[in-house]
Amino acid sequence: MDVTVTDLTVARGGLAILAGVNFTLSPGAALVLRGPNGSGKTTLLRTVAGLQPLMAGEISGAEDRIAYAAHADGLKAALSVTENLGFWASVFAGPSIDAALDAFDLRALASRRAGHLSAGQKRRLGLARLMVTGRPVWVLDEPTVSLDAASVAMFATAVRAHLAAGGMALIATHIDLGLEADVLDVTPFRALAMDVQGADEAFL
Amino acid sequence: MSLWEYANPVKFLRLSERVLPWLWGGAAICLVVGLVWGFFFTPDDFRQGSTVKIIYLHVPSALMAINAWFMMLVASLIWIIRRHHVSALAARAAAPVGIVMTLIALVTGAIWGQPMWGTWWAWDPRLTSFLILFLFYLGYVALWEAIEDPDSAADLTAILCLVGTVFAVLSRYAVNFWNQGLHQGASLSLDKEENVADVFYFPLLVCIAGFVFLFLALVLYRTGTEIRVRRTRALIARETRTTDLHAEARDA
Amino acid sequence: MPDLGKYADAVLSAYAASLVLLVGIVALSLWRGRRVRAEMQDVERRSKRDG
Amino acid sequence: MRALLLRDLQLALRAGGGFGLGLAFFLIVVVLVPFSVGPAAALLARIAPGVLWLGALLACLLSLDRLLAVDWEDGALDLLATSPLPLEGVVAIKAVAHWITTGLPLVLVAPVLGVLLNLPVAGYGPLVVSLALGTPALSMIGAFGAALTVGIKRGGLLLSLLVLPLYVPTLIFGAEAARRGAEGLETGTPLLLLAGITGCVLALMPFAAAAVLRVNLR
Repeated sequence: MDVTVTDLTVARGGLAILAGVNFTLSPGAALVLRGPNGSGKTTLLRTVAGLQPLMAGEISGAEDRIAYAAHADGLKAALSVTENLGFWASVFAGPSIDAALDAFDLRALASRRAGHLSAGQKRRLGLARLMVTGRPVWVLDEPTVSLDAASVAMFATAVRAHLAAGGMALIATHIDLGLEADVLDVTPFRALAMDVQGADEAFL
Repeated sequence: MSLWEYANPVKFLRLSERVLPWLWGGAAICLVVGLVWGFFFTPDDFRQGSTVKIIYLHVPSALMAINAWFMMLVASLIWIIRRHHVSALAARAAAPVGIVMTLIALVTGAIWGQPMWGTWWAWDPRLTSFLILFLFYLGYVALWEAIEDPDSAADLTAILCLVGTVFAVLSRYAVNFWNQGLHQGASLSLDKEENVADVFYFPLLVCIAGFVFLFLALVLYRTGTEIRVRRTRALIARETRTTDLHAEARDA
Repeated sequence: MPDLGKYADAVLSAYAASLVLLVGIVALSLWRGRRVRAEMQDVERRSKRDG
Repeated sequence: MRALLLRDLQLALRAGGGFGLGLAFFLIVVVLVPFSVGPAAALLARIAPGVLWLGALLACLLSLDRLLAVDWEDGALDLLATSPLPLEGVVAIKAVAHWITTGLPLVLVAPVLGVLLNLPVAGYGPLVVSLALGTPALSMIGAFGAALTVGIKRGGLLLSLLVLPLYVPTLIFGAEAARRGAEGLETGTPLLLLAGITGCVLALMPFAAAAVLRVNLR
């Protein structure tokens, strides 16, 4: 089933930031979002993930199918790598954590506490979480922050495997992941002053 | 023409401009007449002496303290169900007025209680309930002040108001259970036998009308202020947005 | 001035405290209302001139 | 759901804070009371049920601001909100975890601290029963408060201001039951009312807390 976004307007702080966004994500496809800082990529992703109400338009096929990953990985420093992963696996009733450990080269760190990992290792653990959710649509906000080249390649491989298995990915990123992906530049969708004014509209 | 038209901020402002002078005037006239009548031209009560004159402040303020919360509850419900901004802002505008009414009721109650009960403060169920109501008001106002995004603040305070109402009512019963109290019964009720004597009754009614007018005037005026704050915010946001776009167009 | 008898202090202080509170909230509301209105008109004038 | 509960308990155990801090606070409050009101045994015996209830309530309050804030700061709350768990369930589980790590230990040590305050023998049973019935409501109401203030920097003080008035009915019935027990009176009515409040709070509060949390997440 496709994820379809139609005429979507998203808002940050009560003000429309992107308007008239359209795209379709089919099984096996990835879409890379580009745009300068503050252009509304994060807001768009959060809206698609259902964390924020949309202002106008429609999102279909996203409900309960999304695995979301943002800047914060939601890791617990006091828990080990396996415990962190295992927790999310059981919350999402997803597959076992072995494949995820292997894909992100976390085997050797399995029993280490998340608090003792380096920034890049933490990030890898955060991304490995996506695999244990068993969800088809990955919505990723700057997934490669603090990853070195080898880890980025590891991540790209994981995404490719996910797509090959019929998954989808919506990724906001600045770097080239070497994926066969469509690119959507969000700059043209920038909401103009005359667009929907958001929460304050009634007061103008 | 439906009442909901006035949920539009601009229409609301226009209406309130027209109504406000009458409300301020009504409040001033009723309060001056009622209080002067009550203070200068009513006899002392044979048991309570001249302290009975406090009734003209205590009863109306206590009534308004509860009515203000009730109004906030209704406004919060309207905001949750129909998302009219004016409604949320009216709830916000009413809270500080409610705080003042509660304070007046508490202070006059304490001053009245001193000669009557021989103590400034008694943990009487009614006084205690008002103290709890006062705390609820404080929390409500503090939550409004603490949250930056106005719509989120409206949502959160509306839910707090709903939950708070349930707990305020529960507290009222709990407090009754906990202490039977020495407060006199209701001063006004439909049962004529229980009412205060007529000499006190009519000036009291005038004072209540005065407090009602004053409350309405204050809430309407303060709601207007809140609307203007939001409008200023909206205008500035639009201005910033337009300037940004102009600058970009120049650069490109 | 009516004869308030031995309760004069109580009655007078109740009236004084209440009036202070009432005048306080009215004054505060009016003061803030004026300021906010002026600020809004300022922004309105600016946005008309520019836009 | 069970995974979340287990994780929260595990975290409370490992991080150490949860269990110890609330208990230590409770102990200190109870120890300070004789210093402030004098050591007369009769007086202490009379105020013991109230002091123990108030101490337990304050100890509960102490750890509330971390109830959701930790998960909020490290992003776990966002992830939980996009997970299959209903947010109502998440909040309820958080409250349960808070009760197990804070409320339950308080219930268990209250009789020990009752000895320090000369609590009459008849009072132990009602004290423990009333605390056991009342503290779950304290945790759940607290979770609502924590959900309200989760996005606010330094929301701890505001949280107390919002939550304490909501604690009034629970405190009144709970302390009343404990007091009546200590005086050898019948405790059925306040205990029933307390149980009623706790039941309603547990049934309805998760919805209010989840609604508030959704607003704060966006």
